[in-house]
Amino acid sequence: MDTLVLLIGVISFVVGLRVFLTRNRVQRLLYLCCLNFAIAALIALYIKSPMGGVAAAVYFIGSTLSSNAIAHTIGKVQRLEGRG
Amino acid sequence: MELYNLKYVMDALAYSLYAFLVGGLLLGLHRKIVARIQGRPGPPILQYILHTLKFYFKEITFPITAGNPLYLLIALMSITVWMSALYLGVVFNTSLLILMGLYVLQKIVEHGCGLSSGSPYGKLGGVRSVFSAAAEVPLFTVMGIIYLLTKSLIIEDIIRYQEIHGPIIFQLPFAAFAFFVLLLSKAPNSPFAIVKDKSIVSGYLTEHFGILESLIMIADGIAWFVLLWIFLAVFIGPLVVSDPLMTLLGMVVLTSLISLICALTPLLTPNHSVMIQILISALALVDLLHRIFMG
Amino acid sequence: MDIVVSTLYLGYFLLIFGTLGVILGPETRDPLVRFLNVEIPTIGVMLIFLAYNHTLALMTYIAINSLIVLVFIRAIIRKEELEA
Amino acid sequence: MEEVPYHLLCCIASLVIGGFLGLTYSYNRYLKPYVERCIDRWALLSAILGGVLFSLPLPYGINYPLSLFLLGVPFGMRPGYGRIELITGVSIAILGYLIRGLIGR
Amino acid sequence: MFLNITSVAGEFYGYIPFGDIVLYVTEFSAISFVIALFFTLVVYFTKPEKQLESQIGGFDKLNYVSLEELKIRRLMAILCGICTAFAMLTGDLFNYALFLAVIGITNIGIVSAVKKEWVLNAAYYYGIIAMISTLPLFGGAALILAKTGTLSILELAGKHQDLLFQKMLYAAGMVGETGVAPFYAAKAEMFRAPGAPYILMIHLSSLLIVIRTAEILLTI
Amino acid sequence: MKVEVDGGTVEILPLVSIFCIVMGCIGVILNTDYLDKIIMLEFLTGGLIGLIVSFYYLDVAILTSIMEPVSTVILLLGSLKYLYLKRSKKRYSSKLPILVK
Amino acid sequence: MDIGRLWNYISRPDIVPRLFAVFLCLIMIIEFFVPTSYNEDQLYPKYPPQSQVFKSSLAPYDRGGVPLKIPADIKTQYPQFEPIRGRITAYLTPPAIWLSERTPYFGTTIVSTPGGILDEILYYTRGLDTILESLTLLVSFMIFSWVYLHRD
Amino acid sequence: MDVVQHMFNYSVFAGFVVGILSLIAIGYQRSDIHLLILTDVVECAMLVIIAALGTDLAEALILPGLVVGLAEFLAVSEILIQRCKLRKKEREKKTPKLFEEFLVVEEPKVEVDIEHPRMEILYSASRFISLILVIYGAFLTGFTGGAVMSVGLLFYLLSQGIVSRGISSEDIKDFWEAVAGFSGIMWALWIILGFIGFYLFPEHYVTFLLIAGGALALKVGSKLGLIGDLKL
Repeated sequence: MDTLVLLIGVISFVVGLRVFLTRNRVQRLLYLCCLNFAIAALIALYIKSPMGGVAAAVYFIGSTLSSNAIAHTIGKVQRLEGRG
Repeated sequence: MELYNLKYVMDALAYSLYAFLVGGLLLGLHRKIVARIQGRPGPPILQYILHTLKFYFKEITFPITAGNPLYLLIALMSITVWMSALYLGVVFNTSLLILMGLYVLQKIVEHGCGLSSGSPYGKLGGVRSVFSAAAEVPLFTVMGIIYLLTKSLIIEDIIRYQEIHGPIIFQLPFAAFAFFVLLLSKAPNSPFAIVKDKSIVSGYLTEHFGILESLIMIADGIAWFVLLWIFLAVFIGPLVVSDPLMTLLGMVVLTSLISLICALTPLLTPNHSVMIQILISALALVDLLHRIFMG
Repeated sequence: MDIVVSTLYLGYFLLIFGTLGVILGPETRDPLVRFLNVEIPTIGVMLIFLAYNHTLALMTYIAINSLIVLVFIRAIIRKEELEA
Repeated sequence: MEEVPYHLLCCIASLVIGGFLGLTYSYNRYLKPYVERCIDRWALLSAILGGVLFSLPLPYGINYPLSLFLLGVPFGMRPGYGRIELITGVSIAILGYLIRGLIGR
Repeated sequence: MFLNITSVAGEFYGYIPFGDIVLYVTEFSAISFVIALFFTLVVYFTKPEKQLESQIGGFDKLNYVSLEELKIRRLMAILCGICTAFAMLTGDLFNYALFLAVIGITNIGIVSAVKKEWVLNAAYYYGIIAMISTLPLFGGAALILAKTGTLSILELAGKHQDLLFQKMLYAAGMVGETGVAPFYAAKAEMFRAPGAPYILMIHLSSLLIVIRTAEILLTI
Repeated sequence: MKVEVDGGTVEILPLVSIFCIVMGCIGVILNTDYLDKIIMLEFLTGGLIGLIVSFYYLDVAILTSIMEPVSTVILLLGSLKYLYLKRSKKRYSSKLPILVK
Repeated sequence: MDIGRLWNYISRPDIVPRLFAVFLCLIMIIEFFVPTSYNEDQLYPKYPPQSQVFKSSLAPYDRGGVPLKIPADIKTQYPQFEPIRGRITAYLTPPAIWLSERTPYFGTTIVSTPGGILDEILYYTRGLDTILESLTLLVSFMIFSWVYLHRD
Repeated sequence: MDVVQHMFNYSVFAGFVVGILSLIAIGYQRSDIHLLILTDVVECAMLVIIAALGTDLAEALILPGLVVGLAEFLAVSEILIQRCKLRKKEREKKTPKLFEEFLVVEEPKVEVDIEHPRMEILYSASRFISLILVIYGAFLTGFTGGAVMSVGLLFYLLSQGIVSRGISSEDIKDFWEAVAGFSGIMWALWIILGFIGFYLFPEHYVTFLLIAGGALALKVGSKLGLIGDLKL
């Protein structure tokens, strides 16, 4: 169990650094998604109760929705810039 | 019992008549002195009272632009304000704070007077009266300083304090000066009398005529009496206030002093007038803080 | 370190750093950039609420923050639209 | 609680009434708007009378209102008029007051 | 306990408790309360004035206040008056600060319905000042609470604590909220808006508040 | 659940959250593009929610994670509109060109 | 220095907020160096942060008392004016009771479903504050909607 | 030593630092909108100073401060917009720029209006999210509940407006006034029944508690939710 948490923690650290350092916007969004996934997992593992699972699920859904919205907007902006 | 009540009413009316007559004569004296200094003969000293009586018997109409009943009520309010200031302050010796409240109300009356008539001149006068509301700021610092010294704002206590410790004016010369500037700002033709500047016709009084103007003038007379009385009571104390004749003498001296200043100084523009008063209040504030820190 | 105290310090950091960012940050002449920077002090405030266990206030603040976002964004956009 | 100074009220009221009287009188009598060094007989008489009356001890202190009333006549006259009369009257009053003070009340 | 209050504001007449917030009536606050309510009534009954505006090369025109505008402005003025009246009575620092906030926003409301650019400009700047001054007002109240453990003026009047700097902060908040000189410009500009009785209410509220704040600062 | 570091216990979730918050904070300020800023803000909010969870207030965390997309969407729509407005604005030069065309 | 020009300058509305900000800033800088002190004897005290987690299902807001039976003991300014002091704090609605038996993580929700210490403060002991607060909201919303709807 | 007491000075200092910094920034700021944005930071400083008390009373004081701040932003921002509009109208009355057609360096052609197809959250998730928020807000009651509920309503109205299925602009006025009137009635209800009732009939406190909480939530929620109807 401990190793799993530790692993996820390390992954999230690495991914967080990547989010911070990457120049490309689309890639950055990808890493953000990954990070959200890791945090959701950490939440589920941190609270050892069904409620923890619910919270993790809600967080995951919410972050996915907003990532989707951001992705959509990125496309929109690219089109705008391409034409303008 | 009922007779007693009647006596109180008589007393009250008599006192306000007295205050009006004294205030009116003093304002006439003020005008006369200013005129003499400027090399004009000037009107008789009775002129202020004469004016009041003259307006009292003139007929009145309401301008089409006026916002009634504020237009009508504001004149009554003016006289109410100063009569209550007379009773509360001079007769009952209550808190200085209440008197300041009533003084502040005077500003409201001026403002409302100007605004309710709908005349552009009146409006200008009213707005200037709002500007000059800044004159109250020195007042509060003065109050703070007095409170620090006497530990009370009730006029009775302040007079009692002075019986023991002598006049406050020697202990708080700066506060007395700041208060004196307030008196100055109320006097016509003073450098701070932006409300009554001749460039805006009669200022807030432009559209108030007939009996309404006379009421306001009566109130002004009482106001002058009350303000001088407060100055004498708070800063010079029982030496002057305990004897009515001495009070009268003190008022004449103060009025002469003020008219001397008024005659010799130019009128300031509105915001400069405000800023000078603010400067004085800032100095008073520094005085206050200094007193707080020095204990 | 205790989680409460560390959260408090984190909140101070966010507040002060965020305020500096709002004032001096890069390209803050653009109102939208400046407004996005304002989000950081607000999150700092949230962290301080959290550390003091003012959870109801925290909840209200989170909810009200999204209203404030809408109001501000609208003001910025309309201003930009109306100013030639 | 302050008492109403009724005696002062009487004095001032009589001064003002005297002033009105003087004003009406001078308006009826003279037409020129402003004249210096012109002495009116009746005003002078009233002023001197007032000045003398000021220090005469009448019962109930009634002398003060009466004398102020008489002094008020030159006091209230048109600008320029009644100046010398007033000064005369007031100086007589002060003189009388001082003398009375010296002699003893 | 009440010595400090009676020496500043005159006789102490009584109090109205609402839980922890106790309204108290002194000579001063009773008079101001009545005045504020009286003006509110006057404002309610007064029709707005019709300002005459002179035109170049034409007839002068009267500036009417339309009925819809009148309604909202009158409502705001009445709310402002009632809040001013109760701010005179309240015996709690934080509650007083909230009263100031309400009065500030109603003051903006009184002029916000006027569709003139300079009036709205002044209202906007005044609004900014009012918002900034929530920091010293609420912050000052919170610091006083932290130092003394109470917000009630009646309690604070009995204690003798050195609250000078907290009071300064509180006073600065009041200065901003009421537009005392030298910060009078935005508010004075608002006074030029047409509609007499409503504008009067702005002035009345700010002046009464200034005096009341002086009273509170001297009392605690 | 807990990792032993130098004798004390450190939990991973708060650590990650704090890391996210600090990084996100710096990122939001240093990036100048709107979308980059919003992405970093998302990053920051993730950290905030993690911290709330590590305080064991799950209801607040759930609510925050529901509301987070709302404010993100508002920000996105706003920035999109803003960009559009900026692009569709006429630009004037100060000099009058010699009457070409 | 031309002081008249300066005075004219600061009487412009657009200068005033900035001027006020600078003034306030000076006061706050003075305040910054004045030591602040914290009186331990506070009203409505709270338990130290995070001390209630897992001990009570009402996590940060458990102030004692039994619903509908024993009022909670809270420290108010004027207990003599508050006959039902502590009852609102101790009160829980049936759904809240149901929820509190299920999970220890939902304290905030449970407590804010009418009842709890904050509702007692906001509605009862300091209710006048809440009236004003909602009045502010009402007034500003009126202003907002009037300006918005009459924008032509 | 208690954490709260220990950290009080630090928190107040942080609040002061933020306040001082933002006030300095306001001091040299010239643009109106920046002034407004920086004022938000000042509000943050205020909240921190109050929160530093760390008692229940502090929390009860934060909520008014929060709402007052929001309310003033609402009113002032709208006044700013209105002023800009009036200013623009005034400017348009004047003649257009001299030789405007020659001075334009680039006249951008952005012919597409922004439409939002496939922004998934606006289509599929909007109703679900707002439903959850409104129900949860109703469950919470009080200010918090009102705020949560209003976010739900706001998001619903916003998304419906964006995907152009919102309320038509003709009956927006009626709708608006109806909701505002409802909220006013709720406010009166909470004052009369909620606040006064506690003092008059202390034995029925449970009823008044429920009325107060519910009415306040409905009032705040309905009113603030209307903001979502604004078009961006």
